[in-house]
Amino acid sequence: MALLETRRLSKSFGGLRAIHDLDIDVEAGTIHGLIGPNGSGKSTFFNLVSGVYPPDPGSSITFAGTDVTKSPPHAIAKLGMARTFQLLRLFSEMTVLQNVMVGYHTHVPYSLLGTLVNSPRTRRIDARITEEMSELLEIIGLAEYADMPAAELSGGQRRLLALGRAMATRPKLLMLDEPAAGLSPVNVDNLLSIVMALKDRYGLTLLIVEHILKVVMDTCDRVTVLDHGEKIGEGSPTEVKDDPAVVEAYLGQEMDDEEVRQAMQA
Amino acid sequence: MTTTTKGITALLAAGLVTGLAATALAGEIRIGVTMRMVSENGQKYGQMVVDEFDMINKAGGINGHTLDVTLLNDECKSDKGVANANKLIFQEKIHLLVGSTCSSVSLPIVDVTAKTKVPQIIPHSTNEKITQKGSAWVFRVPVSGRYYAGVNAKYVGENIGKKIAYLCAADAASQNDCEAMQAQMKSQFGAEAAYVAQVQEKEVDFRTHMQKIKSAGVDGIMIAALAETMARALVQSYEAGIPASVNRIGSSSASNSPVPAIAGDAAKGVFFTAAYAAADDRPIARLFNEMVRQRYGIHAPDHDFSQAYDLVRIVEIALGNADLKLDSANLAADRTAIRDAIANVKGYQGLASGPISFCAEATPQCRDGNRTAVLIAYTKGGKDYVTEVLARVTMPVDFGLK
Amino acid sequence: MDFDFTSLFAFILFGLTIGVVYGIVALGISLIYSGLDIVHFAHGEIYMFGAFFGLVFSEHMGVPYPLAILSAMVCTGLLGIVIERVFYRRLTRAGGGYTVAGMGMIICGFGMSVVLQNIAYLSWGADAEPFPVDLGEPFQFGDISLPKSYGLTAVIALLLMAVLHFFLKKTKIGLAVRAVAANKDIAFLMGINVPLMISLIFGLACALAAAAGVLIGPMQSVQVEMGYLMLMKAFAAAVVGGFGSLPGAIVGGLLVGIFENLGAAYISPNHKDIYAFLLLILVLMVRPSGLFGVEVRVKA
Amino acid sequence: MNLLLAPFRGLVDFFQALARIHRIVPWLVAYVFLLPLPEILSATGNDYYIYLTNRILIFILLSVGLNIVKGFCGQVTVGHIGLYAIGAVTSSLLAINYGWPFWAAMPAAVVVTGLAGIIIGLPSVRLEGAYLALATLGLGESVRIMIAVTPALGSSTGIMLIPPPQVGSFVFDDFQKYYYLVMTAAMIGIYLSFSILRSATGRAFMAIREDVIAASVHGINVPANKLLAFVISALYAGAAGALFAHMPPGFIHHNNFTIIEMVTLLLMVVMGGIGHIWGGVIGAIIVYIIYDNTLEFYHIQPLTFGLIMVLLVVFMPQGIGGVIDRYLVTKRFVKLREEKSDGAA
Repeated sequence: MALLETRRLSKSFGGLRAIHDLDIDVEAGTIHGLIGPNGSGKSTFFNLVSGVYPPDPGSSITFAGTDVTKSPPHAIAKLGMARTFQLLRLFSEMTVLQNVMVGYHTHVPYSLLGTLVNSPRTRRIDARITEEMSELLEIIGLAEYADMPAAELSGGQRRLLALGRAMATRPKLLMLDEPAAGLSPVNVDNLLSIVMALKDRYGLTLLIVEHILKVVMDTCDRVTVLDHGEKIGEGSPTEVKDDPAVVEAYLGQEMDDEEVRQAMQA
Repeated sequence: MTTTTKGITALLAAGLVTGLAATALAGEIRIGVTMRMVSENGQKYGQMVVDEFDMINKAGGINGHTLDVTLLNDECKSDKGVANANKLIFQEKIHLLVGSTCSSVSLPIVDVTAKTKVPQIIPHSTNEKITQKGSAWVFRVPVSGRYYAGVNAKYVGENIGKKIAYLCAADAASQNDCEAMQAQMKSQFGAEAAYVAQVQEKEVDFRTHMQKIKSAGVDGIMIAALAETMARALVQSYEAGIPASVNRIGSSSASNSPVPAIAGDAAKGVFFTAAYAAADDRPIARLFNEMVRQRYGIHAPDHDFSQAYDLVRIVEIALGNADLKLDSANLAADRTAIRDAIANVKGYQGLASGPISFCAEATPQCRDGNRTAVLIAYTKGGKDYVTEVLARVTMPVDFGLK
Repeated sequence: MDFDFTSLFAFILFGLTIGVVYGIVALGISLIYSGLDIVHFAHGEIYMFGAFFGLVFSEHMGVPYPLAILSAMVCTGLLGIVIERVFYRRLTRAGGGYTVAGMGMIICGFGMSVVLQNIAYLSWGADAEPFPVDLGEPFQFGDISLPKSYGLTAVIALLLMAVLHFFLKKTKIGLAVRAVAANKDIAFLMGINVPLMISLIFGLACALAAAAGVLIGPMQSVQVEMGYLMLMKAFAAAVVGGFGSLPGAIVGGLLVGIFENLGAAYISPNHKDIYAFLLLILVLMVRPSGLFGVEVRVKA
Repeated sequence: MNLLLAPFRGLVDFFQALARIHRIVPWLVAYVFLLPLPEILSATGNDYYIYLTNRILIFILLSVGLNIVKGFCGQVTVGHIGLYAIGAVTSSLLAINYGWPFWAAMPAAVVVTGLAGIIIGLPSVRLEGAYLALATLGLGESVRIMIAVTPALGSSTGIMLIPPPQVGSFVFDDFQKYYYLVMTAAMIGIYLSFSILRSATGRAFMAIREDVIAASVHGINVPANKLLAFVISALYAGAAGALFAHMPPGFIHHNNFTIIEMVTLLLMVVMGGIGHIWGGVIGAIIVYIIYDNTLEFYHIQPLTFGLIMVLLVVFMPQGIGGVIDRYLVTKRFVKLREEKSDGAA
């Protein structure tokens, strides 16, 4: 059974169908890509799966063997799903360390009362968490900025922090929403290598939405193509790249084959 | 911590400066006033207290001592009133406290003055409980609510009828007036209220009640509320079509000038009990009316003004009789002397409806100085209103006490 | 005893006549909300200023009553524009609604209401001022009598609504206003002078409040503290009708008026103001978008 | 500015050094420092300042509590003063009608207020921003009106003769004695507020303030934490209310809990700096000192306060606490940079 399964997943806003009858399986241990033109429903898919939007009746989402169709986001996160946002949504007034510690929230075993009286147990746990989080910051290369407000980081560092914050929830499935958007090629490579390192170290499953197709083509094991909220193709990157239906939907009919190829490789 | 310490240091510094300034002058009789300086009327008679004390100073003071008056605004809020009283007592080191004008503010201040042993004289709070607390330090110039109710009920029962509807606003004075009136109607005539509605302190829309009262067919409507609320209710009672033959009865705040000014023609025929009538034809009253008109632009002073004036006169008499040292070592002794001097004021008859007499015991009988209520009716509303005196009734000392 | 239908009718009628006034103020609040994304907590004081302007024109300067309404609307509208330009603009530029600046806007509104109230107190004193307008004998419906001023209020309220509707739907400026309310960025790209339109929206809303103030003057007299309660009722009305919905505001106003009058008549009169709050909270909890409002989509 | 804030540095350094021994040490030291304050104030010959300090401490408790829900958690509540009222009324009724001693009545009042906090907080589950402000305003005012019209709750005359707290024969019946009580309460309040801010719960609150959706997908139960913030701040309000009610002369009245008090409280929090723990403390002290020194200018007092509020929000939204924080943070970074460059050289 796949780690994440959606069946007949649908969502409409008013009269607008954003997602329609979508069946997607994300197998454990793989890197799964999700592509499609603007407005094809990729972000909506993320929001549905992570519980931000409630799906329409009749839909079903199963994650790690649990039905999460109606679960609130925090419950889904607890089961081991993490995601990033296109617009990052960092806690910008909080420090870098605090940002990742929020991610760790679900795993904090101490009680509010313990904190208030500052019990030895609480202090032990605090020390352990701080250590673990510092280690994580080390991996994503932000250790020396730990006490800086997130707002003061550079663009690339913010993307890394968003990644680190998601990782701090110790997910089984990490969903990245356009992780490379706005990064320079050097930074894209840096980011990808960090993602790969994390995947290997923690045995992650990845679901990536990306506009920079090179990222998808280079890294993904399997790719799903969306258009107008419906699945129009699925398979390995090579299969998808040669699927005429995909090419047509993705880039319109006016372009000739050569142009399409160039566009997809850019 | 750091900031607390810092802030408190600042506080301390401020305290030193003002503290020193306040205690610099000996030989002054320090009087603190806390009043509801919110309404126009309130501000004017608050100012009147200060002005009258100033005039005593201009005329040479009392026994050679000058009066130092500090006036603070309590906005008719009990916490601010208590804070003011504490500030006046501990910071200004006053010898005498004047205030407050709201029952709900005077009530807690009575406890403050009783504890700190500072004489307190009240210009205008009618709530019965103020003098029933048993404080030896409090004196009341106005007529207690218990006397008003007795007079009002007697007149109503004998001249108007026993089927009375009550509209009672939720402020302390009006509640007190309303409840006392119902109790008196019951005990004097065995009359139950025909209709009772509690409304909010600043209610603006009474049409629902007026409609109900109209269909209840009553002899009279008692509207117990602060001036502006009462005025609105009066206007709306006519708008609802309740005929003028149904008498409108006001609570003691009906004497305040906003009532006829706002209610206009609807004020005509309203009668109420108060401690002073501008229609009083004694020469002293004529002179007083003229003085208030010139100084404060008030068409005709209500009993708030007369009480403020009487209060100053009573204080003047008492201070004149008290043997005061007026140095910091004798503060407590001076306060006691002033209290005893006020308690010795007997049969004062200034503007007040009846003679004002105090005595030494800490009982309502001794401390509710004025027992005479005047029954007054408006014969003309509007800004140039006219009143007439219907009767003047003095109640027995124990009246209304359990 | 038989149920007294005459009284019931009377109570509903009273509710309707006062509800219309709530509705006009709510209309302004709704307009501001859709145009600026803020809830204006000083609107009660704007209404109070309007009432005083009307009083000054009508009583002190002898301007005829209908003209006094118009003049008060213009003055208050200008006052509103000045306040918005000088103080609120900085905050609304930083974003209204749910942002931290939105919280600042709420606090700023409270501060402004205190300031305006104090200024009014310094200019006109604390006492209530009578605002007599002689319109002749009241209407009689059987046993119920209704002063003409209430009828006039209803007529003017409807007139104002019609004019506003015409302005928004049929005129070019109205179209621009609606575009700004719908989406400022797109409106800007369409070449609309967005800051000017925002000022216009604010001014209009304040003018409406002023109209309500002048209309209520003859019924309840004019006083410095009159704004706060009206604000509460108008908020309740705007929420019940659905924030941002103009017909909703009027319907909400009528509902609040009827609800509180029936509550005062049949349940307990001294809890009257609580009924409006109760309705406000109830509607917010059950259907935050109100009767006519559109569900707001969370942007993720 | 630097010159003005420089004295802080020494104090901050001193207390940070103490904190290294144990987290609670600086608090104990500060507590000991603050104990003799009434004697010092009394030496100026003006006991009124002790009374004022007590009032300030009660408002510190209130604004620190408000800061938790408003500053940390970002929930716009305007109903806090209603909770304060509930605390005050509950405690006084228990003491008067059932003869409960203060030490039982106050905790009971705090618990009751905490429960009321759930009710005031419930709208926050569904509502945000201005809507939430409206709902809480409605609830807070409803509390006041209920008190104003219900005779059992004091109605128009208020509740009087609320007994002062007592331990054996020691009665906290004057300012000086009461000071120890409110000072201790305020210190505990501030300390707990720090503990909460540093805990996972505090981080959850801040995350909700910064971004609700991001917080929820990172495993934070948003509705539960919002409610928790409301409840915690209600506990503060309940304690403050009970302390206010039992403070001699032991009198409460519904007009102690109006929208004006709420605006004053807002002003304190805004002036001190929303989201800065010291903000509420600084704000309460400054506002009270200004208020007390302008008592005789009551004609323009609201104007002054309102204008300060508007201008603060517009020009200094982070408040005084924000300015100080900024200063300290900048200092730290400058120091860090210097150390780094020293190391490199």
